Amino acid sequence: MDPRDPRLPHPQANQPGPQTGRLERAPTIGPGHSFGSITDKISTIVLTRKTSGGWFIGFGIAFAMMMMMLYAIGWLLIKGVGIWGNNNPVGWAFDIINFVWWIGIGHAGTLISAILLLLRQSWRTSINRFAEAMTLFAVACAGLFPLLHVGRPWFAYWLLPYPNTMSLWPQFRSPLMWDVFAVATYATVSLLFWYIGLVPDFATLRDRAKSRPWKILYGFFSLGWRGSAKHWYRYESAYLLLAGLATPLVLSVHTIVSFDFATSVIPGWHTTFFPPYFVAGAIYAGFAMVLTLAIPVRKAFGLQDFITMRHLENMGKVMLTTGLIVGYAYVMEVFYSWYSGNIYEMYVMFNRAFGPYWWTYWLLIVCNIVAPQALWFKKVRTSPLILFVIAMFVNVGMWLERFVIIVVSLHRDFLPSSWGMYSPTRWDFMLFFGTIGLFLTLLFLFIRFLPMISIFEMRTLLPEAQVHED
Amino acid sequence: MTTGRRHLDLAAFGARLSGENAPEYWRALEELAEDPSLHEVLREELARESAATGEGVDRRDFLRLMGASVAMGGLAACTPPAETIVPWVDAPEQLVPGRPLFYASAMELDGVGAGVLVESHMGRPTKIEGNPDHPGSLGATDHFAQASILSLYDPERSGTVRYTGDVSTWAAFVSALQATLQTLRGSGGEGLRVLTEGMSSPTAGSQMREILQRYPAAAWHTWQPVTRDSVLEGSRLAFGRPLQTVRHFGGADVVLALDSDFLAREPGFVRYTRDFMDRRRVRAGAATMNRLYVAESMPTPTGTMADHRVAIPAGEIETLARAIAGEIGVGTRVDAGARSAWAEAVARDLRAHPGRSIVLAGENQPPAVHAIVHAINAALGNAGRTVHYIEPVEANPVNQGESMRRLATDMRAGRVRALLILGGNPAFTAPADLEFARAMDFVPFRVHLGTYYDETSARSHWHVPATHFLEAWSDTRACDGTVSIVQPLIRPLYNGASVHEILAALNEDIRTGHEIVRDFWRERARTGADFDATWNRWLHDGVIPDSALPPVSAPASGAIPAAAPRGAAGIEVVLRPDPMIHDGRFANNSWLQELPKPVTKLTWDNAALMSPATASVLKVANGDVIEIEAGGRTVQAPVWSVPAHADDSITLDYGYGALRTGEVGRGTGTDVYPFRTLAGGDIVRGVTVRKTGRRVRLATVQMHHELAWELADGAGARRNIVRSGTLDRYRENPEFLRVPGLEIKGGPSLYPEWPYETYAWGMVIDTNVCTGCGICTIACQAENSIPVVGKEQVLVGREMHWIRTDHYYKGDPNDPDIGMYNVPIPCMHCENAPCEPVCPVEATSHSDEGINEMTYNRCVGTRYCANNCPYKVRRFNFLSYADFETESYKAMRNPDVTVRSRGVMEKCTYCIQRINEHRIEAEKDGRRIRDGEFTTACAQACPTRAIRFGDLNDSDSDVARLRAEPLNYGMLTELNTQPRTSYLGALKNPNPELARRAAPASSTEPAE
Amino acid sequence: MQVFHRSANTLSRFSIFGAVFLVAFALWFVYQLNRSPFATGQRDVVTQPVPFSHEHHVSGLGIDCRYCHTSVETSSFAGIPPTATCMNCHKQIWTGAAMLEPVRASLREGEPIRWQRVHRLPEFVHFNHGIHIQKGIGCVSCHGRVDQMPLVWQEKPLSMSWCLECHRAPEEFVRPRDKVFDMTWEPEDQDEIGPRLVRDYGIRSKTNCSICHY
Amino acid sequence: MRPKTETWGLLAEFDDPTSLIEAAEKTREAGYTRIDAFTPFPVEGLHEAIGFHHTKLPMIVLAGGILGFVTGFGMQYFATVIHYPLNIGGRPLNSWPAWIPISFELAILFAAFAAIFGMLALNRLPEPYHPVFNVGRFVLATRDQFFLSIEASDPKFRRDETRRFLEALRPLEVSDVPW
Repeated sequence: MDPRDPRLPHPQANQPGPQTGRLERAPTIGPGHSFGSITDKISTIVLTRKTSGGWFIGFGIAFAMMMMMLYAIGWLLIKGVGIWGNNNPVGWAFDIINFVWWIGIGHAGTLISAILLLLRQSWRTSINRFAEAMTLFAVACAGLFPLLHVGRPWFAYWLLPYPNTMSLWPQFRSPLMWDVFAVATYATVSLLFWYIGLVPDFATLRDRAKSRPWKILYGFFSLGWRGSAKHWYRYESAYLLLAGLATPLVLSVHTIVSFDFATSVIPGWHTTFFPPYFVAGAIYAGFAMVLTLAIPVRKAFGLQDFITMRHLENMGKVMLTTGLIVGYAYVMEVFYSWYSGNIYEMYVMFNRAFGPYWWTYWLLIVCNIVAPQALWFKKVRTSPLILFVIAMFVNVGMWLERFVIIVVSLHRDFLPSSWGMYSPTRWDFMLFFGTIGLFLTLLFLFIRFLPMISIFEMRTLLPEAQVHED
Repeated sequence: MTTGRRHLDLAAFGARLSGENAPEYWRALEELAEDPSLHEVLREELARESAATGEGVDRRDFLRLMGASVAMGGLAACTPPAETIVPWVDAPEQLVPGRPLFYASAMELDGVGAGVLVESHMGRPTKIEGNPDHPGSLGATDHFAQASILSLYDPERSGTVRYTGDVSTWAAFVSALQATLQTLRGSGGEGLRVLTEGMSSPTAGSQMREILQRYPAAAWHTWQPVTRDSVLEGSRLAFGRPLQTVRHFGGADVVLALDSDFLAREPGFVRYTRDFMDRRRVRAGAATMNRLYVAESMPTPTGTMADHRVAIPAGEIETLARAIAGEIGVGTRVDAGARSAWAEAVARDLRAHPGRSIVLAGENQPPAVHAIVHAINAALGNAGRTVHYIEPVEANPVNQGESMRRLATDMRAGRVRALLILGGNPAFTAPADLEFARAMDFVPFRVHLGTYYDETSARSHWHVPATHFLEAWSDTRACDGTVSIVQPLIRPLYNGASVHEILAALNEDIRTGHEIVRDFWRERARTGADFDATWNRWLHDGVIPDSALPPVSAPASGAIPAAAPRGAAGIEVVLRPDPMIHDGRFANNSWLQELPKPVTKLTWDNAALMSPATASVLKVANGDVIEIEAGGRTVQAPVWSVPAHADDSITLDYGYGALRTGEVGRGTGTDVYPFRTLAGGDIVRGVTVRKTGRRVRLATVQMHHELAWELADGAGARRNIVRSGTLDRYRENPEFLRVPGLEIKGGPSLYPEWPYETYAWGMVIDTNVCTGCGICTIACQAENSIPVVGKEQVLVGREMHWIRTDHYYKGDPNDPDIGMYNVPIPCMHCENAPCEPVCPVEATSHSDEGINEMTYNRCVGTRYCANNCPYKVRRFNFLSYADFETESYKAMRNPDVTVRSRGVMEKCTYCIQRINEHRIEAEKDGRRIRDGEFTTACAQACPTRAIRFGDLNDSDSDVARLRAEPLNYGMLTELNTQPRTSYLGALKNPNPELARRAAPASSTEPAE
Repeated sequence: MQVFHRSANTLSRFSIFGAVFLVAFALWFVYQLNRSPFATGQRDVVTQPVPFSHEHHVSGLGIDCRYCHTSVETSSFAGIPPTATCMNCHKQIWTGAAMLEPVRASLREGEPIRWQRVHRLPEFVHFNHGIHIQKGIGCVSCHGRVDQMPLVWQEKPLSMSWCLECHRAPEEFVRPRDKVFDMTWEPEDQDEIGPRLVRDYGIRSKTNCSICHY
Repeated sequence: MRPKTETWGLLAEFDDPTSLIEAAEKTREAGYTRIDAFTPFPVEGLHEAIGFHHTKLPMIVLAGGILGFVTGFGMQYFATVIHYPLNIGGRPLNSWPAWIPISFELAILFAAFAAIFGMLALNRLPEPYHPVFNVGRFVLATRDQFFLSIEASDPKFRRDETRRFLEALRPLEVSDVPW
């Protein structure tokens, strides 16, 4: 038999047994794993021939919702923004609400992979790939809305600075222009960050894949990665640098999104502390969404060993913290609207709490402030089911927060004569749920065809990975 | 939407009808018409037509779809299709391509003419302005004149002569007419009846007299729904003959209006408003105002101007009038009950101003009230000073109600052989108790001259399309009798005929309308030879000099009629013409339909207007459809509660609900004519009200969805949007409305000021003289080709008007003397415009003359600017609102303004097209634009001159001086927007005696 | 074991650079295309119902522009001559010419001649001939040497950036008023007369949007 | 292009990072220079072990960042102040505070590009074909095995001598790496 056959363990291949004895267990990965077992466990999810029926059902539903989105978009292009509920004075509604909501969700990924990396939080390892993918898909959904909300989408390219026969340029004072650059940069950098993280795992898949087409496909994306020490060295420094860049970036993106409102004159928008408030909210929403997705996936693919209780608990803690920050923001809003002595500010707060949309405000308080208080208890933080429910509350709450900020501020601003009401149409809802469909569709494809957990980083978590001088 | 239901198959319908002979045919159609299923069928027809055009039923939807396809087409169309230039074969004189010409003409409505100047581009009338030389206009117009340009091009106007509904020809009609006349000639025209609207055309009058000489047995009847019978009857009571009152508000210090909306409704209001307001312009050094007392049921623009107002049912005005008369010494003292204090105070004030006051009564008040008013004016020595009397300007000043009653009776009795209905739609508008439509069927030969193929046309053998006043020659008299020649600007678009031409045909007169009018005046012009010169001068000036009717000395018999027995108590219904579509003739005019009605701000509908108190007594909310019953007649209408409306009184506007109208008017409002009878008059007392349980949504442009009262009032005041006080406070300290820290300029700023060296355009709006009539809005709409959006879109808050008039109340809603204020709001053209920095594509920017420019073709439609506009004056084309299909509208539009497509933001531009035009002209002769050389469309049309526009850099320009007035203030200046549009505060001039009852002036005064 | 052949290395690196250049080229191409006569319609001759030769009438017969384009000084629209104007001369000369049949027909039947528009601005652009003439901008500046065009074509791109060239620096294009209609006039020293004329004619360089767009 | 040597070099396989590092250090001490190691994950200190000490990546990234910021600010200044100055809401032409966000974003973007493409360039990736892949067991380099390579182009490389040297390091196996 050919000694080069990789399928055979080497005659002298040593057993992991002896070492495990003299090592304390790494808390972020289940016991009894070796380099090989991790590699096989994760890569089989991708490489296994047959796809589970559950996946097909889920994907089918998601895909149907995405088709609904395309229908809604088609009709929008035919008829115009008027098919939505937007009006005068409520010029922005679901379109921008959804944009901000998705962008917010898109923050957890980069945050987890970048900031936690810089903070040397090893527990990030098993969830960062997943969270980054989520980020990308969320940003993709978010990106749709600024494009579609304009009255003449076919001229949206005017927002790009390019030399033209009108010798005109975009108006760079507009926060919308800042958005264009911020979101585009964020999407690009996240994508690169994600892809670079995938390269070594592509190599693994290349070497594990059975059929030649798959070998070629994965090989193509692996860029010929061979794990050279020099490569690893440059790779790690690049990865670290990217993390260093992504951290201020992720903070800047939602800051700039908040500028859309903060730099305007509308009472309830014109606020200096929107940036920190929005960033905290974004992290809050992001982690909620990670939990919403991670808990079912972990169950479905039996990844309890990799996404352990500790991960869930930590995410719960992060949510509790950011939730409290957001709560503080809500309180401050009320306070300074009173303290400012500005009748418009005062009225906006009054209107939020007791105006025609009072219920959105109070529901938002319940979802974003009351519900998460349960996270004080370890019992709650360590119960996947309850965590999932709370995460759901926060998802809804954060959407409502944007509704309150955007619609409820706009519908009654300065001149009582021009006050109005807003009510969404079925097209608003179709587009919103449609983007959720898009998000899930991409997610299903991801977990089927790419390793949803970073294999090479998981390897480093093993005790055997440590080099011991002796 | 029509599956499985019966369709009106027109072919089969026609066949069935043609199978039967004429009389039966008429009965058949009549049965159909009375049969509600016909309405249903028609609705189905309509539905079926629009089903093809996508979801929704109305025309707008169709346009949206088309607009969308246009927009998609725009995607593909990188190279536009080839254009052709079509020059003249032989160019006409004095016509320079690309430059407009102005012609003087006149528009007659309800027998009263208003002089206009019509702007014409390459032979297409595009805009109507007032004629400064015309006594009834003084350069301003009413909203009907502004909107009439749309009616001219209305594609749904009747376009052809019809016989029993089938297309026919003018020649055929004339020969048929002649044939009928032959049969009548023997009997001296026995049975020949001509029914005209009230008209003041001297030519038509003389034509009719000739006809009546020819056919002595014939008769001339007159009916206009907005009748002035009680005015004439009132003067008969007072003077023994019908006379018409001409008022001189310039000399009046005290005015008492008894249910009279003389500032925005009644004939000649454009002139009267101007005179009246000239006495209210408080300027530094001229702190004088007249004082206006108003007693009315429904708050009107006149009511909003009142210094003291009582809201009482129209039916109790008479009592109040008698009480005041008694106090003045006319007739016996009468106890006015709760209002006696008010009556005494008013009487005292009037007595204190003998010869310097005016008392007037509303047209729908009974004759007695008018008689009392004449008596009071006589007693106060106003007659001959502030009021004088002239012979009626109408050509046929008869009691129209009576005239109609006689006609209807004769028709039933078969005494009418031939009926010529010249204009109007009596089958729809005639008093319900005459059942005129039914009576028509007894007449063997019926002719209708009308602009639309309407109810009356459908019941006539012959329908002849009528010309628009811009299409035919005529003449008309202003409210003081001054004559204007009605000069056409365009050949009839829908080959119509004018009244003169029909009468000529009746007279076997073969002259053209032009010759008829011209010859009539040649005889009267005492110029003889050089008549042509005279005639041309008349045409040029738009008026015939010294043609005003001479004052007649009419000693009023001091006696006033005894009080009639009070009608049944309880709730009353007051019927009045709709402020916008009038008696229904403008139902197909979408501009007027969408123009918010004063005070209520309703569009596209009429409603049962009542006070909130009455509404709560009846336990009805806005939109609840109620059924009102009186004397066996019922009408159903949705409720709309109006603060400051009199309790126990319901106001119903008639004119709506016609079944046979164009797509625009169809299905709007409810028909309340069935409630309007000769017997009952316009004030029906003792009605019973029942809830039907149905609800309809009413489209209002302000306080959508019933905004809470406190907010509307309190907020408006605290926010210093409205600033008002009393004349006395002003006299103490002219600056008393200034708010420290809220100056228009001078707030701290990080930015250096932008210089505006050449011109600095600005606008000042005097809220003290704004009646809230809405004429500025429709003038702007006409000038700037602003689309209408339809009721559904107004309901979701997407109306497109560039200038709106906000209506604010002051004080307690239950206070009868509540303060009401009108604030027109165009774009403020802020020097630090919040809308501009947020636009990502430089679609809105600032010109070097301080205009906040909107570049439509660069706009991508993010709507960020609209969000960030504190005044919410920006309007977005959410759908394709502009009508790109209808050919005739293309001809109507102002060629100097771009038509905005879907997805584009638009807003007031200070009429930039006019600015540019006049800058270019000035540059050509190397001078600056003179102050008053031109103005914006809103300012030009405004009857009260509340809006002034000009160059702020020119220190002695009108607008610069007003901006320096102590009453001048800017809106929301705490945002340091530095608006170019500023306001003058509103003042009331309360009677000290009643002052304590006046709403606390402080409530809209800035808190120092 | 190898998945790829040796050449894959070169191939992959080459394709990366290739992609970069491809994109760059595409952008450059579109940029050029938008400025090319293909997009602006410059210099393509429009066939007219009557092959009217400006070359013949202007340089040949020396007819002044304003003889036909009567309203060019007073109006926004330069004006297209009515058939009557053509016939002023052509009822004496070339009375039988087949080429002129459409003109005679037009007069006979009172049917206007439908000319093809050559210089076309979008409807949201408002251009006023009168003021430009008044401020000393020659016909040639925008229409080119019409006196050398047998059939008229569009000489300049008529793009917004082209308009701005002059609106930003009028002194480079302004000419004495009496030379406005002169097809052949060339300045001896534009740098000298330009600023002077700008001063004399009170020309202000206006580049804000509402000068043309409203 | 292929050099003269008949093979690419030698590849020694180990099954844990520690022994690999020891082997790498020995090899370097033995004076070999063209050596490399292949591991399934980044192993701490391995690059020193094979005598590879620093990378100029950070400098490249810094340069990218500065370039991005300058580009962003320059573009906005040119467009707004020089090329088409317009009065926008009475704000000054050079509203530099408003230029910051975009300049910042572009700085990040350029820096990120510099980091990624700089890393790939320095690593001479993509390189889908590499001789080491010819060794069958090398597929385990992306699973759980650790490899040490000495290239034939190394001046000290003598085929048998070097093989003997490597076997002395007690690897699981030493294999030739054919071209």
